[in-house]
Amino acid sequence: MNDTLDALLRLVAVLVVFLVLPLLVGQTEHKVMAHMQGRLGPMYAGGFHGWAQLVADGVKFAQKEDVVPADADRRVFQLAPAVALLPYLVVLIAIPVGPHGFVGEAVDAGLFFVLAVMGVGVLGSLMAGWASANKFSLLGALRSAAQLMAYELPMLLAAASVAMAAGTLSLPGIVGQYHWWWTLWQLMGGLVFFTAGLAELQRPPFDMPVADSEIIFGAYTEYTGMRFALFLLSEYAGIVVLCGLTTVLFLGGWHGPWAGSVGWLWTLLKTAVLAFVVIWLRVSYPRLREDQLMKFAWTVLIPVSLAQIALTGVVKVVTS
Amino acid sequence: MRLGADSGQALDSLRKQLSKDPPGSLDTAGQRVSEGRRDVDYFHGYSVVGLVAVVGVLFVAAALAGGRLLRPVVPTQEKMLTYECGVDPVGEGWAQTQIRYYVYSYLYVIFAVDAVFLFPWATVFAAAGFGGTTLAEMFVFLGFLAVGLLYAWKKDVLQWT
Amino acid sequence: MNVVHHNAAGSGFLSPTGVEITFVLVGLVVLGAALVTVTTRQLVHAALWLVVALGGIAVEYLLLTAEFIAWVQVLIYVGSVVVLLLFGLMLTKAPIGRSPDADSENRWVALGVALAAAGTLVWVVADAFRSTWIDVHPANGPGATAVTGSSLFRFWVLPFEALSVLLLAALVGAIVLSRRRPEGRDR
Amino acid sequence: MPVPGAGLAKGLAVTLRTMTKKSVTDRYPDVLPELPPRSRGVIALFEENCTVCMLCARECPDWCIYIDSHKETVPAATPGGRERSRNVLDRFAIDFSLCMYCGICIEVCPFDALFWSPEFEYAETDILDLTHERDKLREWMWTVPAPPALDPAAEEPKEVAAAHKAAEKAAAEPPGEDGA
Repeated sequence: MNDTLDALLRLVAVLVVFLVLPLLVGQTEHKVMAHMQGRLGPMYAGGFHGWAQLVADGVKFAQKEDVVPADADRRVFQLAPAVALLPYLVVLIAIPVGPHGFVGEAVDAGLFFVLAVMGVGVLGSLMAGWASANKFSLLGALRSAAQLMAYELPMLLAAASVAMAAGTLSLPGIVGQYHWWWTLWQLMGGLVFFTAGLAELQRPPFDMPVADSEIIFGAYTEYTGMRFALFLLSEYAGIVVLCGLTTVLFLGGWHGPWAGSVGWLWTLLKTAVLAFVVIWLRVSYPRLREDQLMKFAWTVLIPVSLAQIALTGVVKVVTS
Repeated sequence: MRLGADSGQALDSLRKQLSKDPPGSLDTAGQRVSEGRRDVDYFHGYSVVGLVAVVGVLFVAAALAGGRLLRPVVPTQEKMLTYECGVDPVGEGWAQTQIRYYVYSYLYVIFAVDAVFLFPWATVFAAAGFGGTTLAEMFVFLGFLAVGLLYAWKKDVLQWT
Repeated sequence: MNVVHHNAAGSGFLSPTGVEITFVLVGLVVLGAALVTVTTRQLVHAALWLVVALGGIAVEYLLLTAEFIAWVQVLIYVGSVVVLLLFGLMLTKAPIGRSPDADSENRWVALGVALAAAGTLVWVVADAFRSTWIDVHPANGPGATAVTGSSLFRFWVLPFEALSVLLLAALVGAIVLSRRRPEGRDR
Repeated sequence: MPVPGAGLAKGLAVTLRTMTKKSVTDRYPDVLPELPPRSRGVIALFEENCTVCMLCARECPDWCIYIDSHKETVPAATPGGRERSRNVLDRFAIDFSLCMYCGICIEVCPFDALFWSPEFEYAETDILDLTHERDKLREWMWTVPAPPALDPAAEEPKEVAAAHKAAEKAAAEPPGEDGA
């Protein structure tokens, strides 16, 4: 029964991480964004610098009426937030935090598993947009699906480059093989992966699917209360997953001084820095246009990632 | 469909060779894990993954059930109306899609099938007995697809307007 | 994680029979989802039930320790083919609720074709693997990514390269079909 | 030659620099804002000065000043004198939902009965409650600050200048003639 307890602990840990880290990212976003715009951000909820703002928001969301438009496809409409949210939770379990099996569950084809499962999230947006029976929602859903598909590809290619370098798909295995010069070697791939990940999360400057000035809030226009909160949670969980993955694949995860004892701290630290960059980019750049977005994926990111694969392949064959 | 006997044998020997140094099974301490344990680990691992999904479903259900206890239910005609910037909705909640969305997703399917082959290749191409030839094979494969991408580019499919 | 006391025949969460039971149950779910897919009158619901069926098949692959193929199934079929399908439905008119014209009244013919196709597939598979014993242990079994890769690049290189030509042809075909005509199409 | 991506880096630098600077937010309910002199918050009434001349109500572009009054006769101050009539203010109200803070009423008031008060926290939950009556307007009177000091380089106010002139004139004349 030792084993059952172990598995149970892991489940609880993953759920806690899934609920806490996105909140931290969200609160950081509130504050960082505010200060980058010369504001203060939330200051009241919870007393000290508004630390409990998101908790308060959650309480507010829970108290809001759950409106399903009369024309909507009820079942699909209600199911969509779960479909959008769950992939990120499932993915979280495969991301290694520290050495010596400090991971939710070491999946052998981990990298591929993560990418495949994250791709399922697109269905959530499509379902939400279609079932809302709203023109703007449908447009947003189509945009987000097209965007997710366009950017999933460079992500796959960049990830394949790392898998080539490490010769394994297991995420702990990849971190285990890491050397510091990989970051330089895989720099192009890393940038492509991170950018494409931002686009997959529909974060600014790639937020056309929820472009408020064009299509209200895209696929999520009709959502209220708890279901809307779940969509928001999926966005922030997505940030955590993306930053964690980028850390593991390109920044060497737990590698750093005293990795044996405080490796997990390095992973968290690198993830946090990347999350900060995500927020920073949001504040700094305006939204791209829909056509620029698609063009960017197909004519910049994909060729660059193909070039990275060629580079990785040649270097690997020459050095081995 | 049937694997030839010789290829089956070769596969067997390959498997043995790989099992001597399975790339994914090394943890940082360099411990080698026994086959039997990997067997159990596989199902154990994926049942934990499945359980995470179950936990996620439970979490969503609990969140929504909790919301149901807390939230009011006061539906009105106006509330249930489709939102269209404050005016009454015009026509149906359906808009014709542009064909280019379809083309993009088609392109993605094709390239994703391609990308999928990269992964098994990535795990073996640097191993003994593969090396340069396998690299060249993959480059031929990618080359064909790059030609496709160039064709799409040339034909302005990647251009929006 | 201390699991030294386990041996190959020992019990994890799923004992070997547990795997088989799960396999059958998931199979039933897949069958049910597939039936709903072809019988529902709501087009988008059909596509979503297809997701359930395809996802279930991915789980079946996983249970057969074909890890790599399982995630390929999720990535390609659930993540993109279904999205392609949904895009296709949304290109046409896919109303919310029943589509009265979704029934082409060829049910019996369709059923016949389906049964014939299923029969053929079962027969081909049964005949091809009649006496072949496939070891489904995940430890470097045929399902592991590395083993898939090595057999692919050792014995199946030509089909692999031919596949790239096929994909290229599909790509070119799609572009040719979907391109705007340079003239005409004015109404 | 412009380096590609220089613009992107510049954007990031700007936001990062702003983050390290002190934010400009006024923490209003906790920290009251420092209002500039002559802030136009709300209009206050010093009703002792009001003669109900109605100039303010007439000049108001929005017609937001309501004045009611009646006449009273004041008995003659000296025996055999004439009785005088006097206007008594009954109601003086300003509807701040209409007021556009032009300040014309204050300008035209010949007897200095209206003032600008810097008070600005008079929000109400009902628009009707924004019509403030004389007691409220009088309360605001006590928040009216003293007029700001003149600029050192400014000319003397006219009445002070006139007084000075008169004083100088008186001082210049020989005192002897005064008594004659």
